[in-house]
Amino acid sequence: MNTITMQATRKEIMATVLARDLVDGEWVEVGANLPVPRAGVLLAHLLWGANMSVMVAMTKANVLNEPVIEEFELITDHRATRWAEAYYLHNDLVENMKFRHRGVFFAGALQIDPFGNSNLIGIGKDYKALKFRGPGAIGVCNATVMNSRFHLVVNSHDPRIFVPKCDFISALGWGQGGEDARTKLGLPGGGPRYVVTPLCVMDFEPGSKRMRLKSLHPGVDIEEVKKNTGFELIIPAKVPTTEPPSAEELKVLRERIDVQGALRQ
Amino acid sequence: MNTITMQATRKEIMATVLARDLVDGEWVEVGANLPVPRAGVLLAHLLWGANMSVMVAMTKANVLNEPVIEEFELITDHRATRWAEAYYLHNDLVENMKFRHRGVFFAGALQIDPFGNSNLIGIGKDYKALKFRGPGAIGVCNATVMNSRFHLVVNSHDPRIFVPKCDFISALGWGQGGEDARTKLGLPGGGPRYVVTPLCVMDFEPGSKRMRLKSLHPGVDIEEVKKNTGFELIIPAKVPTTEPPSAEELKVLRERIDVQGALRQ
Amino acid sequence: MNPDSPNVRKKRIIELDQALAHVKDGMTIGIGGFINSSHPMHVVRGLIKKGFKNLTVVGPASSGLEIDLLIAAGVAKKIIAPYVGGEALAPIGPAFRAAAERGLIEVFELDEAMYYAALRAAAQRVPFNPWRSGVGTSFPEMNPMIKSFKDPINGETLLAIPAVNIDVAFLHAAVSDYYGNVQYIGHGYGDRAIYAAADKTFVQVEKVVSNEEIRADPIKTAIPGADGIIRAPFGAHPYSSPGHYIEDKAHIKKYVQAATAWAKTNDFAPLQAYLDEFVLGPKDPIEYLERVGLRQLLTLNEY
Amino acid sequence: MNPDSPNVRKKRIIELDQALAHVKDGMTIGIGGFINSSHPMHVVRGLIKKGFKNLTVVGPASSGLEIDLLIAAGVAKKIIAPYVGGEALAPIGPAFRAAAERGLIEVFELDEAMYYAALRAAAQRVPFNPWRSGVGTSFPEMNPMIKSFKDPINGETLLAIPAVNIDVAFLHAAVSDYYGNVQYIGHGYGDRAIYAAADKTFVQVEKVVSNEEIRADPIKTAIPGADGIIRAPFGAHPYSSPGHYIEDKAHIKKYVQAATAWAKTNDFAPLQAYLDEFVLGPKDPIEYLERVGLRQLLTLNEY
Repeated sequence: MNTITMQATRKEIMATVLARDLVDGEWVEVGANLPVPRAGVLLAHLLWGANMSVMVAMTKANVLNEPVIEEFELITDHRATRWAEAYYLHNDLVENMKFRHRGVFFAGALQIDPFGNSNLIGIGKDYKALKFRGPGAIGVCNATVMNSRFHLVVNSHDPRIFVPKCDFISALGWGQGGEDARTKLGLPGGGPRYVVTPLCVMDFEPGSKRMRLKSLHPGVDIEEVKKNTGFELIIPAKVPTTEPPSAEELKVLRERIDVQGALRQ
Repeated sequence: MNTITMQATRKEIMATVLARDLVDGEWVEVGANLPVPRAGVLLAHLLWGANMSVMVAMTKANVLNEPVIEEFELITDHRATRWAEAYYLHNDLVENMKFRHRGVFFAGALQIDPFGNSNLIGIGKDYKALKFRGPGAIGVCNATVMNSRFHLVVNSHDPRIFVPKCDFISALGWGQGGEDARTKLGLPGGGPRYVVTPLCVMDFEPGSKRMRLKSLHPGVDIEEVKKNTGFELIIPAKVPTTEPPSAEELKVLRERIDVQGALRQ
Repeated sequence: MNPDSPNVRKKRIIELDQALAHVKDGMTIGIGGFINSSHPMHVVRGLIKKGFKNLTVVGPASSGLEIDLLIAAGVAKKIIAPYVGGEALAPIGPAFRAAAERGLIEVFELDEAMYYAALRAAAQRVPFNPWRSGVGTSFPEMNPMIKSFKDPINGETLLAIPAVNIDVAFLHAAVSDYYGNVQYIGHGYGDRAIYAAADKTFVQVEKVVSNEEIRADPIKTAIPGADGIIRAPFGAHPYSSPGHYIEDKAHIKKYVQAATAWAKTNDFAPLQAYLDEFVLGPKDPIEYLERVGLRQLLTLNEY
Repeated sequence: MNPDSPNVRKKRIIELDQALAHVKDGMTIGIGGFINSSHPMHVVRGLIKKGFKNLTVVGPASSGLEIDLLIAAGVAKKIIAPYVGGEALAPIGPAFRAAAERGLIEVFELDEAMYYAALRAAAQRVPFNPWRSGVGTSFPEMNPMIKSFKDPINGETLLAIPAVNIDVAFLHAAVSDYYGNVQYIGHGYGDRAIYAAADKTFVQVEKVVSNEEIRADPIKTAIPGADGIIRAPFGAHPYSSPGHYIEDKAHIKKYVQAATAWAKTNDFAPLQAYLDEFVLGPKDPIEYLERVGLRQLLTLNEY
């Protein structure tokens, strides 16, 4: 079957959701080991975001006219630096925050609560005796504050991830809720906007800032989402289907961005 | 007259005093518009300090085997960067302080008090209505704290410079006196060691840390120093003559370091 | 994709006036370079010609006479710089000295380390950074914005240096591509720190080069995307531009002489004559260079 | 000048053992690189072989499995790093996970920005640096060394990140001259920040080049005078060395498999076998490379 006529996969749909949130001129980083956000960023860049600054392997990459943007499994793969216009020293990247006001970030998590607070540290009530030790917060605590907004992206929709309360909060979402949850702490940045999973897209209800179902991916019903979410989601009266990629988007995804098919596995 | 058989000038003597305090392996900067410290640093480097790090024009310069080390009037003269092994970004130079523990600094001043406190800001009792506005502290406040020690070097020995009390202190010496004047404020670095003028060398009496005459340059008598110092100096019973440069030192000064004769004017 | 707006990358090359349009009276601007080098003089002269007023000017950590000129021309109300002078050419900026003594400008007194701490705080979006050197000196007394405090970890006495945020920064560099990827010859002094503290940055460059040339050595890109690039051959004159031309000492001395007359005898006529001839008179930056003279400019080539 | 000690510049090329002699049990060491690249693996294996104990290890801001290996071998007592893992090869460092869960190591919990704030404080000789991100999170609770405080300028709530001082740092880079002028291919990740926070820094390099080669492009010198340089061709293996070789994924997976067995089933035998074969067994770093095999090493050449 021609790859273009094949129906979009869940991961391709997730990437497209992320892409459509991006606006030309924004600053985005293609992190390590995150094929879905990578594809979303590149999709927006190639189709309507020519003036986005796209960071690949800690370089500002010029890939706009690349017929195929080769995928590297590791962020440290030096071969990806062949597109570089500039390098970001890692300390500068983390300490110079001005450019982040145009930045959009993508974060994973071990746990996410109803207000979009999230945890990369570990599972367990006692920090000194964790049942499961996570990888650490990496740059997520800071990037989720300093960028204009962020999206939580997870590879499975699971009640162990979507919990009533995180054991630890390594990246603040909407705290205990409310529009001012972040501003009252003096934090810049717009906070979490979407939570994107293989089942659905969620956002946060204005006012309460509790997580709310926004759209269901094709073929997913509300019960499946409810069953796999460990807290009560706000469910609007009408929940649309997530708009799948257009033929053009799918073509660019498959022929230029994800030739190796990481999103089609 | 052959330049080498000519008697050392006052400035050559001053440079030699500074040179002799320097130890191989130390980090020194050749600042802007300071021909005497420049010559002192280079003299030590060429004769016994091959492993000193010598900063010229904000680069780590390799001049050890240069037959003649060309003098540039301005610190920004890019031609001086031809000796560079490394550049110091100005912000790194001022923010990364670890290497300074082997650093030695040379400071000028508008006013110096009996404890080696000094002023580059201006003259006048009221900061808002200065009678004479100075150039500003540049990096002197920080460099006199972070380096292992510093020397005050002035081009004239004058009661307007050597005052009982500075109108403003932009670089701390020994505060109100005493061995602990700096440590009690939490400041690292050994503070001011010598004050070198066209008439003499002064240091600070252990204990009180008041300024003390250390040696008189050839041809200078104690009265001349007293008359030109605006406060009472500690004068030991025996004041030696400053040891002038040896024939070898003078040869290196004149034939490799100061060919243009800035120290002989 | 909207066919009416094809997805192409926009060029960031702009005219001087477009860059100056981002400045408003009362703003805080930043000027790059170091003493006698790398100041964005096309911009500095443009700011004066436009008649801006009441600017807070963040000079380079070691400011040269470009800041003095802004003071002489009445553009700068407040100066944030640890030093204003021209080394042997002018140990103290004459207009800086005169204006400070006469109360015409306010000086935000600080030393180089405090200066970078202040810029870094702005870049980091924190209200201050701590610094140790300066404890025991007159800085907190001269500059009440600098506060002595006890650190929350060990209880040591430190100085809190407030953030200095820059609305618009102007820099001079060797080259850029169409897209604002700026590279220096040499290290660019403290320009990166000014860029990091600024909301917007415009860079004048000796020449515009291809994106391919930038990509041939991307590690040299110091500013990955300035907001606008101004073509400015000889644009740092009379100051040096590393790798392009050295300082025009004769011209600098001409300025120093004029400014010194104002400082010493309060006679503004020589400064006015300098401003008329070299700043207000020329219709554009190239006419300034014509008045300096090609013959003079070409004596400044480096070896 | 003493004729017995001619004034010549000393070479800073040293043997691995000379560098390791600067380490004592209980010290704080720093390790450079980034996830799967540029770790000083000759040194890491050397530290294990020497049997150091109770080291506090400041990993790279994104630590890879080199830190995991130090944990597995019982060298590290306390880990200061915002992440320990190997990306897709090991989303969480297996030994890091196991040792943390079993209480064998202490973790100094912080994120990347706090990490650099902590290193910078050491470099600046201040007891802390302030940071904003992290307010409202669990960091001050997980790491009591991080304190919430009111800033002395505006009274805003910030976190005080304590200085993390490094006794001895070990880095891997592309080249150095005899005198410790170190240059990278690429940007060297966060190595400069580790260097700036360290009292001493030893750098292992792919090769030693002439001083003239360094001086041909001095702007690339990232470390202007390391305390010692260790010759280490293929010295980052199995991690990549930019411009020299890419990651040896097969070898990394071999380690991950062994460490995962320990994490999942508490069976140390596979890890012991790995350590015996690749760390404790080889008499020197070159024998390690021989055991990996020249044929394998040469498959890692870059395009």
